[in-house]
Amino acid sequence: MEIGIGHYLILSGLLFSIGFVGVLRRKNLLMLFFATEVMLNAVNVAFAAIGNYYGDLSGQMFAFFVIAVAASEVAVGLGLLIVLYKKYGSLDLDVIATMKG
Amino acid sequence: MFIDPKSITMDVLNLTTLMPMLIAIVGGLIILTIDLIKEHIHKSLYVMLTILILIIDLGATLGLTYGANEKGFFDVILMDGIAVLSQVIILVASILFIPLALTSKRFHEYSYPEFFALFLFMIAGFQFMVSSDNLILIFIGIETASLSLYTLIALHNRHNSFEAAVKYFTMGALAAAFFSMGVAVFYGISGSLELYQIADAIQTRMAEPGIMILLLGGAGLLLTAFAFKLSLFPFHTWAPDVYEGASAPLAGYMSIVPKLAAFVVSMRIFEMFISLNIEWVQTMIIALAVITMTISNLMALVQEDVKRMLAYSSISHAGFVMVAIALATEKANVGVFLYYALFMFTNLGAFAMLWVSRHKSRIHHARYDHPYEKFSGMIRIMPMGAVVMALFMLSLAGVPPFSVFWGKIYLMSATVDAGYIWLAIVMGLNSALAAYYYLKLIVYMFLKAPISETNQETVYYNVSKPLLTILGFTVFVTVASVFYVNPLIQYITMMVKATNFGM
Amino acid sequence: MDNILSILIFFPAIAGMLGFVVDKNSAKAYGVSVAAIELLLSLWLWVLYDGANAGMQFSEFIPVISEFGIAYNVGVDGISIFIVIMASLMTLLGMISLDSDLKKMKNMIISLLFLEMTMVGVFLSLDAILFYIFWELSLVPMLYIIGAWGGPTRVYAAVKFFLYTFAGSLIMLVGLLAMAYLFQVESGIWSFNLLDWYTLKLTDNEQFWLFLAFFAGFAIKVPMFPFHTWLPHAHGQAPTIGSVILAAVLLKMGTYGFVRFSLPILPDASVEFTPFIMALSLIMVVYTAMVAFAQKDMKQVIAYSSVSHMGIIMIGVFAMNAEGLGGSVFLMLSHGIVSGALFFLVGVIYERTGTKYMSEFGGLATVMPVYATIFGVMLMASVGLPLTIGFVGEFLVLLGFYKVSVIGTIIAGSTIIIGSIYMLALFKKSFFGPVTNEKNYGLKDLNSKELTVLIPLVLLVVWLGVYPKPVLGPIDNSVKALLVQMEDHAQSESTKEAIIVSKKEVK
Amino acid sequence: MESLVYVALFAPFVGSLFAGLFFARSPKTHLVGIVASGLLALSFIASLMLAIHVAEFGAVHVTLMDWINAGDLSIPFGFLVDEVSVTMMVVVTLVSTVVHIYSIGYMDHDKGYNRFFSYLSAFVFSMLILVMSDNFAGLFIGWEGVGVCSWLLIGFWYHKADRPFEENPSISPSWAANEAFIMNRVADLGMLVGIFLIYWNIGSLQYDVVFEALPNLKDGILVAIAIALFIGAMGKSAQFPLHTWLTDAMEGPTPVSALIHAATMVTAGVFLVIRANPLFSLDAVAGVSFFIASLGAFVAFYAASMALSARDIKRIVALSTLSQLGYMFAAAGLGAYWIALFHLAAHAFFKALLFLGAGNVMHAMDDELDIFKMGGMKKVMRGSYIYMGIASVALAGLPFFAGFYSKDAIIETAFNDGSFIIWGILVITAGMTAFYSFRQVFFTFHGDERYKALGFHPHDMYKYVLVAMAPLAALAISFGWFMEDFREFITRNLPDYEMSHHTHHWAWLLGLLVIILAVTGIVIAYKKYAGTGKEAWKRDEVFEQSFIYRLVANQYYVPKFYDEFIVKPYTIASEKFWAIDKAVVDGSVDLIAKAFYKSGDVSRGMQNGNLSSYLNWMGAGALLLVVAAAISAFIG
Repeated sequence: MEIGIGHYLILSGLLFSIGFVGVLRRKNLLMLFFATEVMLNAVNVAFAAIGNYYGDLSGQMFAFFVIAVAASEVAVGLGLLIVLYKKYGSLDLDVIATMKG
Repeated sequence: MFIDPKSITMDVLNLTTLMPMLIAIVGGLIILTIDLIKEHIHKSLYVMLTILILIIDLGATLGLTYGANEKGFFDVILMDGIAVLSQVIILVASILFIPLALTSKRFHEYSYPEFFALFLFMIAGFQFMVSSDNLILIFIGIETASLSLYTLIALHNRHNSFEAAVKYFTMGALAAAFFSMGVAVFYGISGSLELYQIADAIQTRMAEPGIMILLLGGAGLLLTAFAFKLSLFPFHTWAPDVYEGASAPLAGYMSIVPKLAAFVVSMRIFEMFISLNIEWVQTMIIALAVITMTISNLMALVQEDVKRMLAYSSISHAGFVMVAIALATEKANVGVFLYYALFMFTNLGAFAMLWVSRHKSRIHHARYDHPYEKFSGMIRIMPMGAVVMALFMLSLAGVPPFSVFWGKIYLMSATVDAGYIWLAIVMGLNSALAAYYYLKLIVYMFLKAPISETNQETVYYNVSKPLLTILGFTVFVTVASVFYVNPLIQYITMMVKATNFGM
Repeated sequence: MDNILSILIFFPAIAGMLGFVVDKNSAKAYGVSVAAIELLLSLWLWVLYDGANAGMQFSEFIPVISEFGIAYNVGVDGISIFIVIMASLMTLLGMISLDSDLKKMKNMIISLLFLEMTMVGVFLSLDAILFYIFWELSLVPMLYIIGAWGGPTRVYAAVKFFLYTFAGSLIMLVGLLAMAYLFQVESGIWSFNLLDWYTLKLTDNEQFWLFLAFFAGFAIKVPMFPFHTWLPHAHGQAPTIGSVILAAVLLKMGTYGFVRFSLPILPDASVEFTPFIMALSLIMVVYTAMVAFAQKDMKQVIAYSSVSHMGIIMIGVFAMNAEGLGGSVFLMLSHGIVSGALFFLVGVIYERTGTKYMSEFGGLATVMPVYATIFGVMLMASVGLPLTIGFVGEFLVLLGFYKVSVIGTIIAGSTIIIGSIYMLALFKKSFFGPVTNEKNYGLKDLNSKELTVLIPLVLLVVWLGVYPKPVLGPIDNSVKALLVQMEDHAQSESTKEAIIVSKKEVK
Repeated sequence: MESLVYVALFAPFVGSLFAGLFFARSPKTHLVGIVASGLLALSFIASLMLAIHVAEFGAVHVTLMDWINAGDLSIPFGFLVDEVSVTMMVVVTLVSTVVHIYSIGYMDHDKGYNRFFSYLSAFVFSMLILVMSDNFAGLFIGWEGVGVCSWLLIGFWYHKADRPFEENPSISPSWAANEAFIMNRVADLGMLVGIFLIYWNIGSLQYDVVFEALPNLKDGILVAIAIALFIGAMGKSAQFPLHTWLTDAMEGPTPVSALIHAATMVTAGVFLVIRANPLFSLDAVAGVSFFIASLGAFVAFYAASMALSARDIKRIVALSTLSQLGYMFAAAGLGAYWIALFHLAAHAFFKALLFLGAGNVMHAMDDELDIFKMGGMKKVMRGSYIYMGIASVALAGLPFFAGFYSKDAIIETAFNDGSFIIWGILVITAGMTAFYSFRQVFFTFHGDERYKALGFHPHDMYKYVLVAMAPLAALAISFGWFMEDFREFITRNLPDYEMSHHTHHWAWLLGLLVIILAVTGIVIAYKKYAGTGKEAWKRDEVFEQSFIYRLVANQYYVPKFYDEFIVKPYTIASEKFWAIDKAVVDGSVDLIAKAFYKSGDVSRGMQNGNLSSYLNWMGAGALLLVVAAAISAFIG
């Protein structure tokens, strides 16, 4: 059978949902970051596919920007993550919950 | 959509439209290079430098011709009325914010020039955000601003600030994912990332079967992303913690500038839907707005910490303004800017008061920096301070004739005009509800005795001339609002009129 | 001297700001002199005022927010002028009555001066938003006065007072905005000018809802049953001066609002709502009077009694004829003077003994004859004895309301019975009989300060009781004009019938 | 003449101010009493001159100034001196002059001396306003004014403590004062309603205008007005059921009782009816008038019956006053206004005299009131004895004394009117009157000297006081002789009342019957109470235990009834309302506030600080939005 846009979109949808569930379920900060990355990449798949479908470049452009953004997010995120680990000695979200109410 | 690569000329690029952002970015770079050349320069230099850069930026922004919805830089930048207007407000807020770095006590973040560089980059980000109807640029703007903001928060260098930063960051990431997915959906529908083209596409394809689910789904995703930015219930959960973790001035800043930027974007996006009469969006936004202002007011009632209370209060203010997006009338849009223009001074002032009383060690409470007890009997210790703070509180509560009142009635009036009487009444009652926790602080300051002599130094521990200047200015603007509200309204109306929302 | 009204409004405010620099030992003297000047100014206004002219006088109009139709717009007519004079008089007397070693005297003086500005402002505003501004601002100084100098649960009382009225007035604000919108739809321009609004003809439905919105704001301020419960708390906790101003002036804002806004702007709705208002007012009159009878605390008796009297004022407002309406405006004054004086008197004994409980007293007439005499005079005025100020208003209100409902009048008229019941009971418990509490043997009679406060009030009570004409005349003129305006503004025939325009010539 | 009117009116006022303003706080000085009395005398003379003037040239009508002008209502301070009002003026000023002089002696030892005179003169002033005013509002001023003065004067000895009802039916002066005031207020409400009715149906409150317009009104309105006004009259004139305050009012000093609660104020109600005779004589309100007459007759009997057993010397006189007021209303109700007015005047004289006599006795007995403790005092108090004798004879209605003519005329009227029940009651009452008044006299002045045992040393009043009482005595004897002149004078203003020929024929027989009854009454009284030694009166315990005796002695339990069924329920209701006010009305407000606060506490729970739950909230929100989107998309 021939792989059409529909399949890509379904794939992206699946990835997005997986990432989303990961975000909701994971208690470890690192895993959360991975999950969000997965979601963003799902978006990339969608953009690439749609851009190709329309024969329009801005989709791919968006994908590139997303990748860039994701990269910088990782940079910032990991930085924070390290500091946090120093302070708390753990990346478990239940530990990092001093502010409440 | 693209111009033929071989025939790019400067005037087609129309770089003037790009000027403001460039100024901010270059300014940031300059600061960094200065640091490279000579280290450990006193923060005051950087502060002044930043202010100067911002002033230039402001000048450049004001210089722009907003009339003709100029497009520039491969037509991704759109300099229309609200773009210029929001940039002006953002820059003014920033100019007010930066001098708060000049405290009498040293604070960790200000010793790094990076702080100021990042700050300028953030501003550039916001400026991109507001001055484009290209979703890519909006996305980049959001991310640039947010990432810098996360870092600025973290720079405060306390347990809380890191925790705050992480919470904000993670949820921000999720929001970004939602946003981009939403964009993807509309890209799928329209094959374009330009709002006006998307609008046209929707217009034409509206009738198609099954398209509605896509439309609404996409709208839902975008709404989630912006509800997060605007801290609408139930996407607000980050706000109180982040405000608490961030330094007082930054918290105040966050309650204004990022929100305003987000409002401008949501104006562009959601009012597009509404003007395509997709009621669903309107209904959802109204629901969110009402729930937000009510719940956050209720939560604010029970806070023990003034800063946290103010956090909740600014959430409810955001909910209050969100109504305007749902109305999508010109008056409502004017109301948004008016509200924030007035709210800016009062709220910054209030947070500045907290900043003044910021103490290295937490004397009054194990966890909080600014519990109510800290301010009890302030009228005895620091009479003017108490009066000033009281004025800010009254203004926030919407007691006339202080600044926020005018914003409130303008928005309520817009609501009434749109025929949502019940909504106006809800807004009114919410203000009454909110009055309780503002009064609570006034009661502490005026009607209670100082709990201990420790108050003596703590309430103005951090005071310095620049801070007092800012306070004086903000309180003056708050009180004298009645005299400049009219020109302000005229200016804003003119700007808003000069805008056509992506259509 | 065309801008005398602005002077009246802002003079106290400016004086209040300057007050910050006055030395705290001379604060009281400063306050008294400022208030005295203000009183003279207001009396001068009366001199300049043309009683024969029923319309607005000394009007000033300065656009402030022209985009939104908000203007600084003031004016005075027969209905408002005397309330203004009373406000300044009460402020002056209140300042005099202050006990000179009061703590934080300076703050008290300053807040009183600002309060005076807001009070005068409310009654002179002809712009809805201006009115609203002063209306809300008046809460702030009062909050401080109750909260800072009040009794044990002062904070609770003060905050309750603030929030209750604030909530109500925000609903009123929505009403005002809706009103402005309707006017804009009608005429194409934004305006909050009352005189513009008077010309607007609204449908029954619009009037209905607007009336309710206004009602929310005014009724809580009056305070009408069942929104009255903030009042006993406020009075119970407030210092004497607070209670005096509250009872004498602040409550009048509510009834004044009904006269200025509800009646002329919404004539049909006003008529339509008369039975409803009547029901509430009658409950107010009888129920609160009985509650007053049950009180143990002298001040609470007077607090509840003033609620009961406000009920009479309310039915007068809705009598829809010159007798009733004019009577109720006059009654606003007399109630202000009398209840103010009564609160002063309670304050006197409270200052001496530190208690307000009637069980602590008894036989005061023996130890403090002059005090007892003045109290007696005020008591008689409060139960509406002819030739005292209390009678004129009450008589006219009941007379006027008779046209609306006979049964209603008889029930309301029972105030002269139950009113005398609780008042005489109070008097008997605390003044008659042998001196039961030996602590009271040593009580000093009124001193010169207290006499300077009370004698003028006694004179007023008698003068306006015997010869009310100078006050009643202008009131009557403006009220007649108001009714004429209402009648030709009214839509339905039934309304026109309900409104009785006096047959005499209206200037 | 105007000046005379003002002199008559304001002289007492000046006296009152003189006493009240200048001497309120200074120790007692006879100057006050003398000045006040002098001014009263002046007022009396002025009134007399006015009377003569009126007799010659007719009524005088003056307007002082405007009082209330609102809407279409305009009330002036206008005074009308015509036959009716001038009669009242003369009576009032005369009696009060005497009472003033009397008080100089009577209040001699009281430290409230000056205050007393200022109150007393103030009362006279208000009374004069009441009778002289030319409109109903003015009447109401006086009406309330006398009410307040009576409040002040009943409660004159405010310092006395309350005593339980059993010891003293009128618990304390202050209590009695409040009772009187409040009970009168009840009636005043009726009067106000009457005034409103008049205003809205006629548009004025001036007597002349009103009486002019009355015939054009609908019957229903007329009846309503009549009833309303009469309710007012019932209060002031203490007609059943608003009568209890009068006997309690005896707590006041005796001169007060003499002046206010016998001669003047209590007759205001009668005066009102007489004043409004154009109304009450209309056929439309015949029913009301007849009710007035019947009620009068009933009260006459009712009060007399209570007087039979009373022991309190002042209460006896008070009750007889009540009963005489009944007579007056009977006459007025039957349309014999001039006779009513004549009896009013006559009664004023002899009843004042009687009271003052009683006052002397009390003064002698150190304020002892119980006649059982007196007796045989005629030796020590000859003057008072004679005076009280005269007064009682007049009251009993023996021939050639004032009471005889007036009362006989009233009884005759009843007969003439053909309402024989009223007639019968009045005749019987006449007998009872004679009995109880002489019972009192004999108890006090005849029989054993019971007071000796109790260690009293009575002595008679000062000479000048006794002299001052002389005019009253003279009039009590002789007033009746001028009946015809009076009739001729008064009927220029009031409708004359012609006895039918038939009545004339029986007149002498009726008179005889009354006299016989009266004499029998006196004889019985003499037999029972006047004896000394072994015929001396003994208390009849058995009889005092009998139901009928206790019923009467307890004023038919009416005060008890009021206490049980009005005062107590009202108090309880008030307490309940207060509880409701706090718990429900205020409670609900606080409840709302609490609810908000509580819900704040609850919703605060979502802010648990845990990032992953925050993310879950966000996710939930997102899902919710998308689901809502899907749903609304499918709905369309």
